[in-house]
Amino acid sequence: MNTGDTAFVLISAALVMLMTPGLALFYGGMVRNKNVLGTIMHSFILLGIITLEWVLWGYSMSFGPDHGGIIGGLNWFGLNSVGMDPSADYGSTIPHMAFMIFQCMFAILTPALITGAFAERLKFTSFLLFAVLWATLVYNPLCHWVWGVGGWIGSMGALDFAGGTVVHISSGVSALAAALIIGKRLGYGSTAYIPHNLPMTITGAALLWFGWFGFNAGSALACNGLAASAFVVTHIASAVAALSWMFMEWLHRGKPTTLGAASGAVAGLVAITPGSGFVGPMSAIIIGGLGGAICYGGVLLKSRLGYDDSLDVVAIHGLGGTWGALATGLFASTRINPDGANGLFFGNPGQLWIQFVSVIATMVFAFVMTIIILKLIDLVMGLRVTEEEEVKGMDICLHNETGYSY
Amino acid sequence: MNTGDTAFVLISAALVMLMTPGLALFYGGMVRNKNVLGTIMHSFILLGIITLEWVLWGYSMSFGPDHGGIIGGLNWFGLNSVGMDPSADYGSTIPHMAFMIFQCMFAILTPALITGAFAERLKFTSFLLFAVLWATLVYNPLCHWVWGVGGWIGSMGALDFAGGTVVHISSGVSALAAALIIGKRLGYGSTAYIPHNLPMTITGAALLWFGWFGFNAGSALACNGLAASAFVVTHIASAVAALSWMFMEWLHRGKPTTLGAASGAVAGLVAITPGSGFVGPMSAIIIGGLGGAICYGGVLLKSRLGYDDSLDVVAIHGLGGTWGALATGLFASTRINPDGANGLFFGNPGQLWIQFVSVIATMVFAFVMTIIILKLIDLVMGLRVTEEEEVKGMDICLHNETGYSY
Amino acid sequence: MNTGDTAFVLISAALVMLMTPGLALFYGGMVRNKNVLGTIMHSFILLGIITLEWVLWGYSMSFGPDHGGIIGGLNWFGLNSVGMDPSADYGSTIPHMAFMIFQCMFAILTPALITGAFAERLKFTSFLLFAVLWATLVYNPLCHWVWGVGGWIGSMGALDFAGGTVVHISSGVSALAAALIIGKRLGYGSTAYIPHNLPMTITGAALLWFGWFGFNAGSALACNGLAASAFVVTHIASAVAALSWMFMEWLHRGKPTTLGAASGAVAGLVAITPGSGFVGPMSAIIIGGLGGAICYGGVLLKSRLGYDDSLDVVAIHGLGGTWGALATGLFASTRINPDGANGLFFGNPGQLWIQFVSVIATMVFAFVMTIIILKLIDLVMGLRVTEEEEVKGMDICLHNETGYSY
Amino acid sequence: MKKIEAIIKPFKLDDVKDGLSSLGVKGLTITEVKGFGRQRGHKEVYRGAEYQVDFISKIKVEIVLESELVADAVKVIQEKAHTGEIGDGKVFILSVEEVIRIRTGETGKDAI
Amino acid sequence: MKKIEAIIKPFKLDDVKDGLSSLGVKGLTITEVKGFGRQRGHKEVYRGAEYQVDFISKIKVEIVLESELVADAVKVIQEKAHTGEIGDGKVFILSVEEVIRIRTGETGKDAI
Amino acid sequence: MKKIEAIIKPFKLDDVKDGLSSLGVKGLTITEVKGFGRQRGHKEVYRGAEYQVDFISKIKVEIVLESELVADAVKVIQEKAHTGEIGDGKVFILSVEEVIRIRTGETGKDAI
Ligand SMILES: Nc1ncnc2c1ncn2[C@@H]1O[C@H](COP(=O)(O)OP(=O)(O)O)[C@@H](O)[C@H]1O
Ligand SMILES: Nc1ncnc2c1ncn2[C@@H]1O[C@H](COP(=O)(O)OP(=O)(O)O)[C@@H](O)[C@H]1O
Ligand SMILES: Nc1ncnc2c1ncn2[C@@H]1O[C@H](COP(=O)(O)OP(=O)(O)O)[C@@H](O)[C@H]1O
Repeated sequence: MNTGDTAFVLISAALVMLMTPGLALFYGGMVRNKNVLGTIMHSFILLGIITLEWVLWGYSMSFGPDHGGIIGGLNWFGLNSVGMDPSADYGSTIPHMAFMIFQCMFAILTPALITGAFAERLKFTSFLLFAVLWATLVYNPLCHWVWGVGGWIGSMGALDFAGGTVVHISSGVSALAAALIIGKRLGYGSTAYIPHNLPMTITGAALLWFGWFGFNAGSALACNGLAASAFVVTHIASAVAALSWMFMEWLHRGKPTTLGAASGAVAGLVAITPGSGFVGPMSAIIIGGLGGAICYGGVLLKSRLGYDDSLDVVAIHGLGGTWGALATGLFASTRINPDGANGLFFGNPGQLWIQFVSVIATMVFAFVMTIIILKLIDLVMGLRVTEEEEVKGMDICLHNETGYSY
Repeated sequence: MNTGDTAFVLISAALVMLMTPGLALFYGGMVRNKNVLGTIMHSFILLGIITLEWVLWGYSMSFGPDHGGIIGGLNWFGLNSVGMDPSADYGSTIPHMAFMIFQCMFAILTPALITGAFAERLKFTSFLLFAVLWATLVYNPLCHWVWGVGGWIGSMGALDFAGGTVVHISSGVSALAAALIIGKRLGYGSTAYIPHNLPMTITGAALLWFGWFGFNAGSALACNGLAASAFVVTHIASAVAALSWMFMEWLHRGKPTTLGAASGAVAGLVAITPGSGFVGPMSAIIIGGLGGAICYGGVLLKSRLGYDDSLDVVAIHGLGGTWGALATGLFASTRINPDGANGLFFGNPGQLWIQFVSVIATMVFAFVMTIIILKLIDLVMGLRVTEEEEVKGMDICLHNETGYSY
Repeated sequence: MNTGDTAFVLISAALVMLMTPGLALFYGGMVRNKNVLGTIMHSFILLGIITLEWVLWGYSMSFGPDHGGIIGGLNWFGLNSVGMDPSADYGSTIPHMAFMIFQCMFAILTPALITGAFAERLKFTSFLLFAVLWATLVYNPLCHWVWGVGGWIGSMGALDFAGGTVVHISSGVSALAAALIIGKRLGYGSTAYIPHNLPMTITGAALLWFGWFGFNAGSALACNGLAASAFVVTHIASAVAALSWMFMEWLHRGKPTTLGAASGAVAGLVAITPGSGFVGPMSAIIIGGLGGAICYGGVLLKSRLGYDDSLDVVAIHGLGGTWGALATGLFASTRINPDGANGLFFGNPGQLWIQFVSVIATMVFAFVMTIIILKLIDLVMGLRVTEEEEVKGMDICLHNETGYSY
Repeated sequence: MKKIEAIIKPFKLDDVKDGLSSLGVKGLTITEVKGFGRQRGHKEVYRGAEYQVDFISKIKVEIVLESELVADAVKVIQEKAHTGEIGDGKVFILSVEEVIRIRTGETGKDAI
Repeated sequence: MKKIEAIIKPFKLDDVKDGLSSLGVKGLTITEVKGFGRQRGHKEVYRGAEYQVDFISKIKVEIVLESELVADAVKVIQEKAHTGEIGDGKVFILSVEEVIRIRTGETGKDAI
Repeated sequence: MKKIEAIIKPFKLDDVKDGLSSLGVKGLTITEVKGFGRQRGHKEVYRGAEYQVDFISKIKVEIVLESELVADAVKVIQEKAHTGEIGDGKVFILSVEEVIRIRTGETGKDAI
């Protein structure tokens, strides 16, 4: 065991934990005043729900002993045999517990990302049920496929350093499914849904950026050159994507916006995530630069296609994650990470195909499962608040609170 | 000396430092608009006052060479002989300075916790005096009793990993004393004291949660399996308590509130603090789950008993800390920490008794001393602002500022 | 390579990154409502611009192979040959990449500090151009002079642990130049520019304080006794300066203000920066105490001298940095850092002279260059927004957004 | 000249504004207000304590216009602000003695 | 019908509202306003600079009611909003020509 | 007695207030309002979507004063709030039937 590696992973876990409240602010600032608490609550309460789910069965399903490449067993139920000594498979220089809790933070953040799609209209009880089912039936299997020892996507040789498929594509396409099933907000098309507090949103974006260092660099599970490299490309991609989104919007709409810069930064972080441990700085500039532009394009597409993904989860996480996963198949280099593989531009076109398969598999699985889960919940208890509640806002109607009382 | 351990403790110190501004936001959002700055200032200025106090005499009184188990000597006044080399007693692999500054952050946070009890009505000068006296006469001795080499509570074998008695019970019962002596806010019973900015409060709770990883895991003073374990149980207890408070309130009042979830998270963090280095994950679920429920009950009790503890310090820190200290006597296990002891459920009923004695001693000492200090200050300079100032608010009257100017 | 050192420097880099959004909040809360986003954007977008500049040519100009003590070569353009192995010169136990990204965060923060001087009136396009030119022509050379191997100020023996000259004096005098060239805000002298959101400002100050631990302690480039010592004196100076500014204002204006306490904390952090790796705790009390008082005085001076440095960059960073750099020449001690030097009070008057020279050189260079850059931009594209835009605010006019929509 | 003061539900503002615009109303002024009336407020819960909040957010629309237009304007408001549920609000009509446009100094009808 | 506009101290709002309710007033509308009057404002200090802020937060209460009730309502307001100190505020009475309830279309007395 | 309601540009408030003070006006009340008029609003852009925001921030100044002072007060407002550009605002004059000072119970002229 190594104290430096352990310190790095534990602090990284703390940073990733902070991303969920960071996301709460990022999203919370973008909704209308009357829904700020409801939106923040979606993220915040996942810290409660998913932690419990993860400790009880989620971690075991994701990383426990493999069953046919599909799912982990329940042998580690309740963290049984997850102890203070290193696990052979997951971070050989850090306590197994440290790996488990680091991964716990990922499991929390991922469903929190989805909540942007159905902000301002979902019933809270339905949301709670959705969270548990989605974590169990979508996140855990996917996580096992990609990162669990024996998981079929990982075994296939797909590269996903910190969660392009597991975290971003999965949440992005689930967001699309949710937006389609749950339907548009009242007044869609006529009402202007103007962000009620952009400084809050930018603060959230900053916390996400900060926490993402733990997310990506921490995924090295050790504190070495690779961790430093992942840290660097994460920062670069975010920076360049902030610029790229800003300039795109400037060209298209005539003004550089702060929400655009913040959104671009997040888009860049998403895009670099899968490749963060495999690509170098110059590749990161390209990945981030195109990432910002692609996600901006995705946001525009939304209004064309007409689904109401309130806070653009599909465009930023779905599209950004897809771009990142494919870009890993283009820019990955064994000079950065000898344990990885080369991508197309480094002479290995096969990797792009592997990445492509992993993307499609993730998309299909997450999309179909999310639809099934939501249809089921709709049947049992309904999904949307009443029209009256939607007009009055989630805060008063679901939580009997108001965000601000001046 | 070990770089990984040192990195962990220094970063932990930074995290704990952030808890004080986190608390400022947690509390600041709960008061009325007109008192937001006054409330934030209570915490913020303690970063100034207590740091100075600690560096000059506080650290020496707390950790300096023991006198009869009661108090440390002034040999280390002004950090004399507190250097860059490890101390034999406090963290043998980290610079003595690192231990000192880590503990400094605890010394700051503890009186800051109390300020929730007398928010919206205390004179600022009286507050400053109170802070210095309380730190010197209550915190430093208590800290020595429990953590100082030779301190009588620690020598007795009481287990307090990160401050159940020293930090939470002491601040909780001092809060009760303060609420009783200082009296109710104007309009108590008729005015609705509605939080003016709940997103601020939730942001504060998130920063507390984040910082608490440093608080509890950092208390291992090294970065090993125990640190990882403390990190994990901290997270679990907080998560479960957030759920438990939320469900309690849902049952009792019909709606799940965000303030409830945030308050529960803090309650869980309090409850796990003393046992964080001694208990396992399943115990943490129970400690957190009951912690959330007990503290919720404590909040309800307040209105029954009729003292005006503005922001529920007694219920959350007093009650939560007491539960945590006793729970340590129930759930502690030498399988988690061989340097600890077993609790009742692991075959050692004696530990519960020791914990009980440590709780009672802390309560009596902190309560009596706080009353004496406040009575004294009242005599010398008064405690409360005038009625007119209370109506107009602390911000304008004490600080000549307003929080928001739109 | 050492994992503990690497973990410390990488996490420190993350902390320093957070200072830029922290500054955005610190500044954003102090401007009027209509300019909150424009002000935040100034800092935020620098995360984008300067990262790109740094990665492409900035790092190479600053730390690349020396040319005559004046500038680094472009050999490291695009991070060419900046890899995962340690560099011999910059942190021999950490990846070169880690040093590079740690320094990148400094390069971002420094121009962000300047933005306080011209808040509420600068054209955004002119700002972007200014940022790139200033980073390239002022920051990079200065950084090389002081910290680059072979740089003339460093070679002279000037002590600047974490950026008194490079970061604070350079930004402070550039701020003065900018305030003079760009001119006063409309209504200067008659309009009250009252901070629109002080809780935001205090949150920003807290994040700055938190991040500054990485800034100063991380500058040890290792996690040892010196890092711990730098951490400790940083905290002490900030704490004491918060008190000192508060008491000065209390004496002078009759009330202790929260903005004063927050400003003082920042002033203390500035003042201790150059000496943080060379002075002991008692010296830190003096440096912080006088730092707070001096910067408060500087703020008063502003209205006497009549330039409109909107958010007091000159007083806090210029004056505070100067005091800190000179104080290092007074209080430095080889007992704290054997690789440093003794100051006047430890028997080496020569050091004060060296510090003095480094201060003057920095001031003259930064002042003259900034004037040239701004005059040039003025010629090409103008500097200020129109009067109408200034009245309506930056947010609507430059970014087509509004901060808050209730 | 008359002044119409209409207290309406906030989410009806856009409809009302558009309706009045079509009618040829050139200017109006709105204020965020809180109303107390037949419509009951809501409960808020903070840490287990329940508070009855009686005041409900409303928008006050003020339009000064020529007397002849009042009937039509009121009709438009009534249509556009109508939901049929309690709390739809009120319209008050007051008399205005004079109107002056600051920019030009015009008065009376010309100033509206 | 008349309209009462009362400018009062914010912390007196609950008392005034309860007083008027007891009197049988069915509806009222409040607005957060700022007042300038005999009551002096306060000083604010930011970074050593002192600003005089002349405007003081007040609440404007508007009640439209039948003429016969005006005297009583004014009396209640005067009692409930009274502290005896400068800045207690003013009551203005204006004439209202017509009242319409949006929900039902009722007018006049019935609409109040 | 009359009531002047002036809708002005926010940054002209200090000038108007000072002008009225010099004239001997002892009290006034201001409200943050939003106006819709000839002056066009602004565009806002959020994630590539453009919104037209028609309402512009204005300040409503209300002054109750003796009828004889109205003309002068209006003149002052017109001068001080004038920029010559669209959106300078309007002044409305209404009749007030009674004024009561809450603190003293004075009525009429004495209460202003
Ligand atoms: N007499 C009144 N004077 C002033 N405002 C009133 C009066 N009656 C009602 N209002 C305003 O109209 C709003 C709606 O009235 P309410 O009684 O709730 O329902 P309805 O519109 O169906 O009569 C109230 O919230 C209040 O703002
Ligand atoms: N002539 C006036 N026109 C409009 N509002 C007024 C007038 N006089 C006073 N007010 C309002 O009444 C409030 C209280 O008035 P003030 O002169 O401070 O004290 P008092 O109520 O004791 O006379 C002011 O803040 C202002 O809002
Ligand atoms: N008929 C009206 N009724 C009520 N308010 C009006 C009316 N006309 C104008 N206003 C107010 O006056 C403001 C300025 O009017 P506007 O037409 O923009 O320019 P101008 O003052 O040059 O005529 C508007 O924003 C609105 O608040």
